[in-house]
Amino acid sequence: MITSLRAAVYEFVHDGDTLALEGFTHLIPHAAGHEIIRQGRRDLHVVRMTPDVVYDQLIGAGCVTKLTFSWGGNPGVGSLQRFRDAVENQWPHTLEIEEHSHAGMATGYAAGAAGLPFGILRGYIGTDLPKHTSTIKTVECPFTGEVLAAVPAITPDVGIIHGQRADRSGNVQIWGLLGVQKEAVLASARSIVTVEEIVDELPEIPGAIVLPSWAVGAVCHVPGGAHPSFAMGFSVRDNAFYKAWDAISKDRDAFTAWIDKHILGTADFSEYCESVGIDV
Amino acid sequence: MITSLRAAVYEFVHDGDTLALEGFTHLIPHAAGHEIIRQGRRDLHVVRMTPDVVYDQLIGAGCVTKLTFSWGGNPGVGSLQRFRDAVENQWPHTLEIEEHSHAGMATGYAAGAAGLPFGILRGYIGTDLPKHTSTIKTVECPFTGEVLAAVPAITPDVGIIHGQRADRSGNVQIWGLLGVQKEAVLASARSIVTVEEIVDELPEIPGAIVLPSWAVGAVCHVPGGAHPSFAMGFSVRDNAFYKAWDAISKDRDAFTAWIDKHILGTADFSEYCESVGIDV
Amino acid sequence: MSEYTADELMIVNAARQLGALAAAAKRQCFVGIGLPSTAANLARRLYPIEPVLIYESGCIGSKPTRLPLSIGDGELAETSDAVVSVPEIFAYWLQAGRIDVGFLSGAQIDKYANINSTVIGSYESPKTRLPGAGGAPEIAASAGAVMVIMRQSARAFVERCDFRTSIGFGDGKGDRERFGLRGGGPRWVITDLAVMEPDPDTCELVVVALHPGVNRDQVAAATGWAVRFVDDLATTNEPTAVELDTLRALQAA
Amino acid sequence: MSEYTADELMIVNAARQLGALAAAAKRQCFVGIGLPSTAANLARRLYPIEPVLIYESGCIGSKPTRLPLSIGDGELAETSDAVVSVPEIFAYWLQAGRIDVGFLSGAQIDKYANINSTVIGSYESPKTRLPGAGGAPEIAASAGAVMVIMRQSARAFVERCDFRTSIGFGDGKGDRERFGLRGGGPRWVITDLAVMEPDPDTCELVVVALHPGVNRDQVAAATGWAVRFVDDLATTNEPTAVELDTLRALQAA
Repeated sequence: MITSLRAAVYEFVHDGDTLALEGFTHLIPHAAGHEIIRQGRRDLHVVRMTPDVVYDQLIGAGCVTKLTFSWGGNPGVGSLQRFRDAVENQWPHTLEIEEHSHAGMATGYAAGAAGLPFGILRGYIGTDLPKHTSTIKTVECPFTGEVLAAVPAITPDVGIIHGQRADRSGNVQIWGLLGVQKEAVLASARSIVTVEEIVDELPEIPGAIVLPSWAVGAVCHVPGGAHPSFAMGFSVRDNAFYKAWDAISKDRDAFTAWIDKHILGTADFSEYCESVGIDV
Repeated sequence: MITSLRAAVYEFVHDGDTLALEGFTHLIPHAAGHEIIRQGRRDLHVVRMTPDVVYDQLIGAGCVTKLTFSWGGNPGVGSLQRFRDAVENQWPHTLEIEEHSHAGMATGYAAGAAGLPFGILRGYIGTDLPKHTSTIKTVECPFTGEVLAAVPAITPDVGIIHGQRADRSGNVQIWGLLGVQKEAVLASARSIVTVEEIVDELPEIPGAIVLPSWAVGAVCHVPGGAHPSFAMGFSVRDNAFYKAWDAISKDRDAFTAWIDKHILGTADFSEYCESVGIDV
Repeated sequence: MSEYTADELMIVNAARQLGALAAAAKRQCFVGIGLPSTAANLARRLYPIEPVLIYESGCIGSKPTRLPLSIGDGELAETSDAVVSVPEIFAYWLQAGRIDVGFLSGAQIDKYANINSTVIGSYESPKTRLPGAGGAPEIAASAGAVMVIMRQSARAFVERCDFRTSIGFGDGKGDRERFGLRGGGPRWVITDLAVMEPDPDTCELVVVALHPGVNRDQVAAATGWAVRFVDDLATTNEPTAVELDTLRALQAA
Repeated sequence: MSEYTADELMIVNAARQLGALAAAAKRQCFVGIGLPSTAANLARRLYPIEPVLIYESGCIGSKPTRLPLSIGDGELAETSDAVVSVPEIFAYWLQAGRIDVGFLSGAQIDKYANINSTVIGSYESPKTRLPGAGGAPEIAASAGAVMVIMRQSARAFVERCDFRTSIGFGDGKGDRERFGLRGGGPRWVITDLAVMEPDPDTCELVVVALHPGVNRDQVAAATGWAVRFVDDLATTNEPTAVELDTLRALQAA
């Protein structure tokens, strides 16, 4: 189903939902995150291996009550200030966290995509993570007796990703760093994919995968919708924006003013781009 | 390491080894199977989801004492006559079988490639397979209490596949139906890949995967080495050969004469091709 | 009316059911080579809302221009929306519940629609060794619904299978739930004589329709248990000229 | 000799070790962005047998022409032998034992080379909330060997980490075996002052080499436990002009 991002978020994302806005540096669905803030969703449980700027925005804007993650930083810059403020000072309110490793979350997504209740890995053992994360358990191999770590399947209500391309039937094509994009869509009950372009026919691209239309919920045409992340073949990562975010997000008032002006004060992603002065 | 198929089999395949010559209809390493017969390997445990003509040849030629499999037929034709004769009449000797489903074996290969001792699936439950296959057990989900099937990792001594192409460093490129080709190589302690061509540089091909040279054992240049199976982009399946195999293999003497003449009576795959009159 | 073979009869009836399912938004078919693949490709040509063909070789959304001769036919990969590995097709697509209808066949089916494709006789000393399970156990477990296509005879339609390769309804109603199976199990058994469906109360296969010109005695004689017939027993429509012409053109391509 | 920074010193020493490993057929490096990526790319340029760079974003055999700014830099994917999904890179490549050397860093390291990148203070009420585990726990568990690169200070090199994000040698020798870990654990800790290695008998980190111009007191003062020095304490070679020029050209590209 090809629709507007506004309509997709309105229909698919509800207060109290578990969401995964995924992207391993590449193809992060920033525009979709903004629209969730704009529509004032609350009490969200957000899941992501690498929560970065868009999760910092969702957390600071008060949309989030729980975060499941494995690495929460501003890559190449430092801390996620709004995430830290929420964990260290409960601002704007308490943030429950469920903390994993990358391998654990990747295993959980794969289990979710495969319809399994849990996944197994050689991981976590000897670390303090299982003491604090109740969703890390163990299973014994029924053949060798080895003890392995077990994590529950990640099964969000809504999986949201950015991708390069869709055709008019809604088949989605993604290439470059694939991250857990496929798993995030397949593990979720509903899904939203924003894309750079919608074409009559998907050309063959080396390294590309296709998610068939019937396995995807809404497809939304949002060129540049990953910014400041990128879409290989269409854009490059806006490293300056990531650096600038540190200053904006360090101060609560500056952050709130930024959200008010650029997200809440704009009607959609193209107005947002104009407002912040980026050309996508 | 780029070497001859004769040298690769000589070095990597030993009496008593567990082998996986994989190929899900596509890219089946027939030439490698012939070379194993030629070199007179014995007491092999052969593993494959879809044992077809090449496993029928190995079994009939007396190389095999155990077969692990999930579907043993001549696709589109009917029975594997040598396999049936071994199971039903112990000819040329007793054949131990370990029988799974496709999903179970795919799970076992994936576990093997991932360095896990076992894999889990929603499978086998309610069937008679677990009564006869001791490597089908169950595990309980530590989160939901659900009972799932568990299979041990498949970890052959040698994984053998055919592929389309390698570069001179031994990086292997495969496209089209991928089957469990990647998993068979990665799950195995050693591996042999026969390829259609060796090139200076691998061109980018939509849908292609690359196995890096350091994850592959021997790479052997054997054009047509999948025949009567095929290599997408190079050949088509020789359905007539599969049909003809039924008559050859139905009779023990006809089979033995065929093996004596075309496999044991030839020095290598190109002589074999000449002997059976195929043009690869 | 032109004449038609038993295979054509089964294929046309299976295609009709697939067309009805696709129209009800149950489009994703997990197809094997042979009659199921032919039926699914026929349905793609006959109905405005086409089934989506998914092959266990990893092809998703195949649109072959001619019938594939094997499940690994290059044509399947070349015309697919996506080609994935075999571990992925079973885990992310079948097991995850993304398949609306799967096809099964076998050497034996019993009255609770359990299927045997493993051995005739005992497992240890089989009278006939069959190819084995393939994808069947997990299709039976996880597909939204299962369609069985088999020629009917008292040797094949048995009180109890020699070996249970894939589960239908086990020993009767409630077994699927007890086993925690997520798929709906067999819904239609299409033979060269009749169409059977599980009785809603007992899950025993009962005859819901006879093919044109077939009578109850013929079906009873070709069934190894005391088969029942529903009260409102139907007769299937004769294959139409369009159905047969399309099927034959497909098979000739 | 030109002057050099502490980072340059650490990078050059790490690159030398990677060069030695590659020459010994231990070529596969699992690299993070920052110092490890710079060191690995430097080694690719300095030594005839190049390390194979594997990034957790799924890039295998990357040969970037310039230093990637993030682990998801397009350059990494475009110059790789293969790009795989994140579940695959962790399962089929790291967990399966295909990585010879992994890099770790963190806010704290303790005397058994356990590393903290999670919190300073208590987990429930952290003084400083750090980014967290990322790939570290499984790199620490499964890489053939681990190289740690960290600036040395008594605040960072502690008796016991506030939080154990990734395991070195746990509470001492034998813990890795008890936990069933397949990887070899930390082998080298390269700081801006010295190089440490685990004592073969106790697994406690001991100083095996000082950088040029650094003395024992400086290292002892920058270590939060009573650090020991090996008898045959070495001094690392000054970064050469070739090493520094190559590094700076790489960073300027």
